[in-house]
Amino acid sequence: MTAGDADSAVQRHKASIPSLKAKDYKSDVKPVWCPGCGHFGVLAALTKTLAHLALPPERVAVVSGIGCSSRLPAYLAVHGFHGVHGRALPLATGLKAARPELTVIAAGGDGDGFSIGGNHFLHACRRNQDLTYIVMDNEVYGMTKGQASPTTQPDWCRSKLTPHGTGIRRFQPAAIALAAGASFIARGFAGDPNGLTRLLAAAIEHPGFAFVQVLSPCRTFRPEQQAWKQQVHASELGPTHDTAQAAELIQRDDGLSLGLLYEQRIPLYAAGVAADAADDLTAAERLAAIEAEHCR
Amino acid sequence: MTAGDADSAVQRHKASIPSLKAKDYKSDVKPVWCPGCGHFGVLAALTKTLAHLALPPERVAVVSGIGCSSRLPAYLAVHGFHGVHGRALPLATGLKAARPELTVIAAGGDGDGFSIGGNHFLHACRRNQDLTYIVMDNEVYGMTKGQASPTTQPDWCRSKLTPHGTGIRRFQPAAIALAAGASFIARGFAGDPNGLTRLLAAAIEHPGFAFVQVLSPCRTFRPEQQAWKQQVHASELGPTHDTAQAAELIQRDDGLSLGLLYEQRIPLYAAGVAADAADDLTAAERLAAIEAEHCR
Amino acid sequence: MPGPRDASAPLTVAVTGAGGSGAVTAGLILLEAVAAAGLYGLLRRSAGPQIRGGESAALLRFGPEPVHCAGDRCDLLAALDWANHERFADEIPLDAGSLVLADPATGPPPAAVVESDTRLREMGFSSSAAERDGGRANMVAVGAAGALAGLPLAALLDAAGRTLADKGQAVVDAARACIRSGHALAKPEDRLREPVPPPPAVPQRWHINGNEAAGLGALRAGVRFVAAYPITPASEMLEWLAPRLERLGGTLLQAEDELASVNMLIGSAFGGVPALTATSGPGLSLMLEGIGLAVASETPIVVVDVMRGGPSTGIPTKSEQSDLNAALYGLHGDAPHLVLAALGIADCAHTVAWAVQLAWQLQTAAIVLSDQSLGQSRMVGEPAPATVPPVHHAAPGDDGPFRRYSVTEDGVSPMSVPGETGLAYTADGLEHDPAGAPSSRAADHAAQLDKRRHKLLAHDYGPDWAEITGAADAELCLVTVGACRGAVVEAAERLSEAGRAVRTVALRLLAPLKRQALLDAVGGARVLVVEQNHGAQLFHYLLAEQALPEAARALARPGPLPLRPGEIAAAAAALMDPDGGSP
Amino acid sequence: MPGPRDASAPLTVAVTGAGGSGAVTAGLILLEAVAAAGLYGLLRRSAGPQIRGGESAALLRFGPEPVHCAGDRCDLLAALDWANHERFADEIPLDAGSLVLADPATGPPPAAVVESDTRLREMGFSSSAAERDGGRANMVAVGAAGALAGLPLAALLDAAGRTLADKGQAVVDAARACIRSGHALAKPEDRLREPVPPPPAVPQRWHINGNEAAGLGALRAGVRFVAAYPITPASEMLEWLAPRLERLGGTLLQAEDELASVNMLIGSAFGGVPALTATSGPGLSLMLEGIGLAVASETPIVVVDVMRGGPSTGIPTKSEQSDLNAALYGLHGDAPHLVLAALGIADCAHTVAWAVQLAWQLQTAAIVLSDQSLGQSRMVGEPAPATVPPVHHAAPGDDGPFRRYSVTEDGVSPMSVPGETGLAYTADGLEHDPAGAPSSRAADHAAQLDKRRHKLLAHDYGPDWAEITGAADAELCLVTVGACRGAVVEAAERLSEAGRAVRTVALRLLAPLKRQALLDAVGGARVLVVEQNHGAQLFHYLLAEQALPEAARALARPGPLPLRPGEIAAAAAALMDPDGGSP
Ligand SMILES: Cc1ncc(C[n+]2csc(CCOP(=O)(O)OP(=O)(O)O)c2C)c(N)n1
Ligand SMILES: Cc1ncc(C[n+]2csc(CCOP(=O)(O)OP(=O)(O)O)c2C)c(N)n1
Ligand code: SF4
Ligand code: SF4
Ligand SMILES: [Mg+2]
Ligand SMILES: [Mg+2]
Repeated sequence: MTAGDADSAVQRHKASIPSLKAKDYKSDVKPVWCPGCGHFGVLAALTKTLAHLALPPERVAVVSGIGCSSRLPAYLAVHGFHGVHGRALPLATGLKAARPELTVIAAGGDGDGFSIGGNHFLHACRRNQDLTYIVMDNEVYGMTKGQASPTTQPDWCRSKLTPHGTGIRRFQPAAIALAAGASFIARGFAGDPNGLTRLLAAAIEHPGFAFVQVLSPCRTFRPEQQAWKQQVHASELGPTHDTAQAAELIQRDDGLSLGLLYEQRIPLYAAGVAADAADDLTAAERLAAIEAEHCR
Repeated sequence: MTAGDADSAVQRHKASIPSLKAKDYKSDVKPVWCPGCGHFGVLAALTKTLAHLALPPERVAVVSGIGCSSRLPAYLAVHGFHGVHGRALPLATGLKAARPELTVIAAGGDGDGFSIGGNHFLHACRRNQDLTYIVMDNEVYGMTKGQASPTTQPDWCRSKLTPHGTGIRRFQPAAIALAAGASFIARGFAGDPNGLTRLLAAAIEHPGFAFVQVLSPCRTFRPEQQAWKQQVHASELGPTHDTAQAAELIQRDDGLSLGLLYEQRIPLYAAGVAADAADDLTAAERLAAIEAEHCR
Repeated sequence: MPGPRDASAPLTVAVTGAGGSGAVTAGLILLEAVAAAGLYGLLRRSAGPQIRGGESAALLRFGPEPVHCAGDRCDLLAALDWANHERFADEIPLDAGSLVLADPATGPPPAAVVESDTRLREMGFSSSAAERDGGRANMVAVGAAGALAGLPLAALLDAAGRTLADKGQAVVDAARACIRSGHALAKPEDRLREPVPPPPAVPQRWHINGNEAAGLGALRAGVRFVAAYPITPASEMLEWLAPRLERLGGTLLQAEDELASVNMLIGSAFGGVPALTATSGPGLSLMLEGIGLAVASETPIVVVDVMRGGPSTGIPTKSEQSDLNAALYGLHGDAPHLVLAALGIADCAHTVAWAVQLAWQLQTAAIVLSDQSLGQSRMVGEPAPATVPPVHHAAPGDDGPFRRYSVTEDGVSPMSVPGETGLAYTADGLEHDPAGAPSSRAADHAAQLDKRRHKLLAHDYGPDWAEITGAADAELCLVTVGACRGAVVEAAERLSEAGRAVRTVALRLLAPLKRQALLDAVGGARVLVVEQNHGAQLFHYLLAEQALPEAARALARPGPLPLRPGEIAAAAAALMDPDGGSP
Repeated sequence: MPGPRDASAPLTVAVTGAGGSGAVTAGLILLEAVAAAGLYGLLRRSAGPQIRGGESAALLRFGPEPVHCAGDRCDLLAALDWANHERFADEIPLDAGSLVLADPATGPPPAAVVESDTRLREMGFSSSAAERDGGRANMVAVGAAGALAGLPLAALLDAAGRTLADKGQAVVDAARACIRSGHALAKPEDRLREPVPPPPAVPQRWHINGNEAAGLGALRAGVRFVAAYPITPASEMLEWLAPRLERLGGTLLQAEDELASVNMLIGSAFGGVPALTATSGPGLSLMLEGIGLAVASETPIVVVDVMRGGPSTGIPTKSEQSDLNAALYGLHGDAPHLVLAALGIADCAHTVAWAVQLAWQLQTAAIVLSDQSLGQSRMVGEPAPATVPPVHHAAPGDDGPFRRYSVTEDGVSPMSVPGETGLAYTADGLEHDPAGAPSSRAADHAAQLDKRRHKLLAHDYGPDWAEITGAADAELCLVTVGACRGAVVEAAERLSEAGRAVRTVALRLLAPLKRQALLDAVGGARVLVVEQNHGAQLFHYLLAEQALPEAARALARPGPLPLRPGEIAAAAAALMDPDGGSP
């Protein structure tokens, strides 16, 4: 188990496998999603991405929380974990720490990631493991039938829970990710499969914590999001490497611009991971030495 | 129960009480803190502030989590709640929502507020209730005997839990607070009682969520923080109202600059709070009307 | 084992269909018609896994007496189509006595239906609807099923008007036309009931589900702050409360997670404003630390757990009573608290209100157990009596310095709220001395532990700790909790009709357990503990509390299917008479 | 009731002093000396509320036989000063048989000490230390107390060298000089023991505390990933593990909170790397949802709960066994899992290793209960046998498509890990079918619930489920769990010496409970259940499981004071012989 090198795990897998198609990454479980749900687009883009990167399915794990979006793993033919609400990132973190050679992708919704999971989002950004985190942002809790999420407009009044709107400033995923220290920040759109595939590929290849916010319309509870198709536009920021500058630009951003917003190469998380030991003892000898510390 | 007006609750209390001294806000419980702990300075500044603002003790509540810093409420003669680790802000939020006329202050440490409590920090910043949140930041878990906190330098190796340092980017409280939407962001120093008193007074008077990061040295586990006395300096930012500009400046900040970093007047959180009802029914009549909805 | 078929026995009518077919709307209209006809009814719903637009079923049971549970079988099924019908096969038990109305336009019935030997009637719901402007097949089904089930046409038409009012008059008119058509399509010889005569005056009844009733109970008892994090099947309680709290000057706050919401309750209650939240298993797990803080700091809060299938995320849309353990024992440390269970839909109002009152009288946390089958089923029935006065916190005595945690005779310490001059204290989850200062002294710890236990045990809970039916000298006593009460009482009635003396005790107050009262209620009878979970959690709890006589047995079966009166009666009969024979 | 005073009986020596006085260092050196002298010892610590620099006490009990618990009283107290001594009065029981060494420079002894009628000797610790360059009073006390307690001077000097090695030679030299002075100050007529002869060869013993032992057990069993969030009194286990995991190629990750850490374990275990964390009550509460996910998804994880006083934040630095309920019952839904309890300091290694092994064999979550008195007390004693082989996950069968959750005879399904071609599946906390696809079907739910229960019940746990002492036909059986074992066994020995046949059963495996084995072990004896909490949690659990004979009784007393053999013996005697008389 080693990590800490700036090469993404991806690089090591790509080469020598028979070429797989996007559909080979799909399982035969039928999605529970509503017809027209944006999450279908994310599923399609992700399978395309995995095929494009030629990642062997057994070397990929997709981990999620709870929500419509978090159903994703079951629809993939890679290793999957459908965990509990809000904890996709810690689960992915543990998996990656234990098995650094795997390509580990965490995925979920805006409720899962920014409301109940907000703390893990902050700390995963800081930690900069070589993980990809895809948030399918539909600005609503789809699964529980349409409550406001952190990214919902403050004056959205269609949830009975907040009949006058939340009255709360929207959560700005990119701004938070940047302030927390994420090294790759991008925004995609579920209705733009090619663009999204490119972003996901770049995210997976990025050596470090890559956050991709995907605007993924909820047809059922946010039908007005069908207008996103017309509203999204390429980011004018272009990828920037200067954090302070990015902080300013992202604050001025309209939230509908697509593309890679920020990228930086910084050392991967490696604390607690063994540097190759200076001695050449066997594992059993090392354990015996530890036991001996307590013998008198 | 009403809120939503931009006037701070403070304004309504100040006037007509016999003048109290700082010591009148102190309880007779003896602090458990180590001699020389920065938290003594915060306690002193807070009691001075309350006296200065002439807040009647029965109208003030101080709520905390768990940590050395979180012991604060017991040492005050106002209403207090020493809750569980990381949950000071939700407790304060509930209290303020229920009793908007009170001056509610949440307080705690960097571990309590930024590690286990990080999610509540994000969402309290967004919510903009009229609360004050004081984080006594000593870049360490004092209470549990010296582990790294989110604000600890990545290469600080003195905790046995992270013998090579955490290797993780530091949590930047001001940058996160700004990205999350806090309307008042300041940094004080426990060793500068007068400056801190001024900041705390401004924070309490600020109508909205006021976050004050207080550099509060841990004498026992971070003795090198005694040098802060020499290192802190007035912020060059000066208070700014432009969020994007503040985002850039705060990113360039060295973390040791003191003062009000950012302030904005925005509407207070008022969702779910009754606008004065349009009818003039009694409470019993209103309840009866609700009951009648379910009668056939 | 079909139930009695006399005219006073309840009838079960199911409507099923694909997403968008309007099966649930049909069920809601039928329930309204039941109300308009002066009858009692219970409407359960079931849906497939799709978030929206999947197939769904509405299951209505109704009759001239209050209906408290699902029946053993289905009398009448109106299948708007056969989309994924096999998903409902377990929930809609058909037999030779059942009648199935099927639209030939949707193809032949699935094998399971054919094999059930049921009577099949083809009925052109869709073709008939197509004849009307804006006509819909589900409304034709309402007319036909209503007619066969003996609901008066006037009640059906009235019900459509009420249910569809906010869709506009055109929709109502089209629906009514379809209902008339359906009514005409039903053949008199297929009738399961003769039309009930319209009641002289429709009696005042509740038309409510358990989530709404729980919310109403909270408002009655003075709850004015709710912190909410959505979760199935509790969300509707929160959604019902939001606008109504506001009308009463209260606040509902959508929190970032359950860790926040439970601590927000504590803040509100510390401020003197009664506070409540609703959640389900996963949320309850996350709240346990906060509930423990409420216990230790003696701050009254109420958490309603609308239980669903477990463990973990489990089966979020289906009912189960498997959170008893977590509610009773889930807090770390010695943390005695209140656990109550609602015994029916209307009883959600009473039990929640009582829980709020108790939490404030005893300054502790109360967990109220409801479940999906109560929360999301809608009844027409008797309202819960509005008996609960508003809550007050104990006024502090005024001799000597204020000692928030002083040891008193009844174990309840004086409590103040911010704003009261001279009564400031620091509430604490650390062990403390009587004044509230942190203490690790053995004597303080023992005194506070004793006090927190004593106050719960010393309180006089009155007769509400359980609902009891049947004779004191019964041969068998069915002990149960929560939503199972309806089926247990119906099973006991059937057994009594069959000449077996059976008593039922349905516990509303689980903790502290009224052990002696329970033993007295059971008397010399054999005991069968009935509950809807896998681990026989109630049974083991009663054993732990030494509250069961020798040789008590458990009938514990997990969800998602409801416990039915027939299976309870069969188990009870088998216990009384091991050599066979069913009542 | 002073214990027997013969030379082989263990002796209790306490050193107390203000912050910075070095009482704890003195205790550590005395314990090292005990080891060097070939004796057994147990060192407990107690401190005031100050974070650092407050008064503290070191309590050493030692003798020629293994020492497993605190004694009833203190034989020798060396008070470096009287700072807040009343805080320790309960923990250091003095009586007429005790000897107290006090430095006259620190003023007169407090009233409680004087009133205890103890023998007082003035001894100038500080003045004697002042005569040495760099001399310290605590080292003089070590010399004096060591001499009076019969520890050889050579052992004391050797111990000072080991303990102070990393402070440099000058410190060691000064300490040794002071120890010699103290040794000389002690009057032979005050000796409590004659000096033990130096052992021919010092036997190989463990010098370890329970937190370290637990960490060692984890490493032995193959744990290579630990996620950590600090909490008293578990942090030292995590701190001990961090550098050692690294040496073995493993990883320790400091998480942002316990919600994260438990889910990190699940991720690691899903990846095939055995994972563990340590926490205490509040952290356990926060982990319950994650533990439930491990149960439902059948992912092996191990959570060590080092218990402290509860409820809520409670008494973080003191011991109590009050998390049994939360560990056994805290998960929502029907979520059977493993609960084990370490029976002693060295046994922390064995129990944790066994838990890791069982979790992997049975694909579930294991909670291991330790407590502050085990975790933070240091022993010199017998090592735990290194019997546990490394863990393996079950290899998937290779006939037909891979069905991760298929129902097998022993209830253990085939498991794969990422990297294994063709064996991908999605682990899920939603109920699922055998292939892992989400399902809300009654049959799938029942099958998976049955399977998850069956695999635990069907497993052969061998003899390790409990430690049993005493004759099978005993008149009384003391049943206990965890850290109470030491005091219970000592109480039983005393009773046996007094002619009463007493058996002890200390449960290491709490869940699933080996009910029949326990009933067999108890035989016809009366039962007294001994535990350190307020609610008699173990007693009620055993009742719930119908694992106690009629008329069993509980001796349940909360922390912070340790349960002492004398009080257990007295309670046992009172039960056997209600008319009085103590053994
Ligand atoms: C602890 C817990 N709390 C609440 C829930 C209920 N819940 C399930 S999904 C969800 C929100 C999902 O929203 P999002 O993550 O945005 O996903 P979407 O359905 O919109 O794709 C909630 C609140 C839960 N399962 N667990
Ligand atoms: C749920 C939970 N986890 C862990 C702890 C242990 N704990 C107590 S205080 C603390 C950290 C305190 O650090 P900080 O907030 O920075 O305060 P300081 O002591 O440095 O002032 C921790 C981890 C706890 N009490 N509860
Ligand atoms: S509810 Fe919304 S997010 Fe969920 S599946 Fe339907 S369209 Fe998608
Ligand atoms: S440990 Fe540090 S933070 Fe805690 S009281 Fe001591 S100096 Fe202050
Ligand atoms: Mg969403
Ligand atoms: Mg700190």
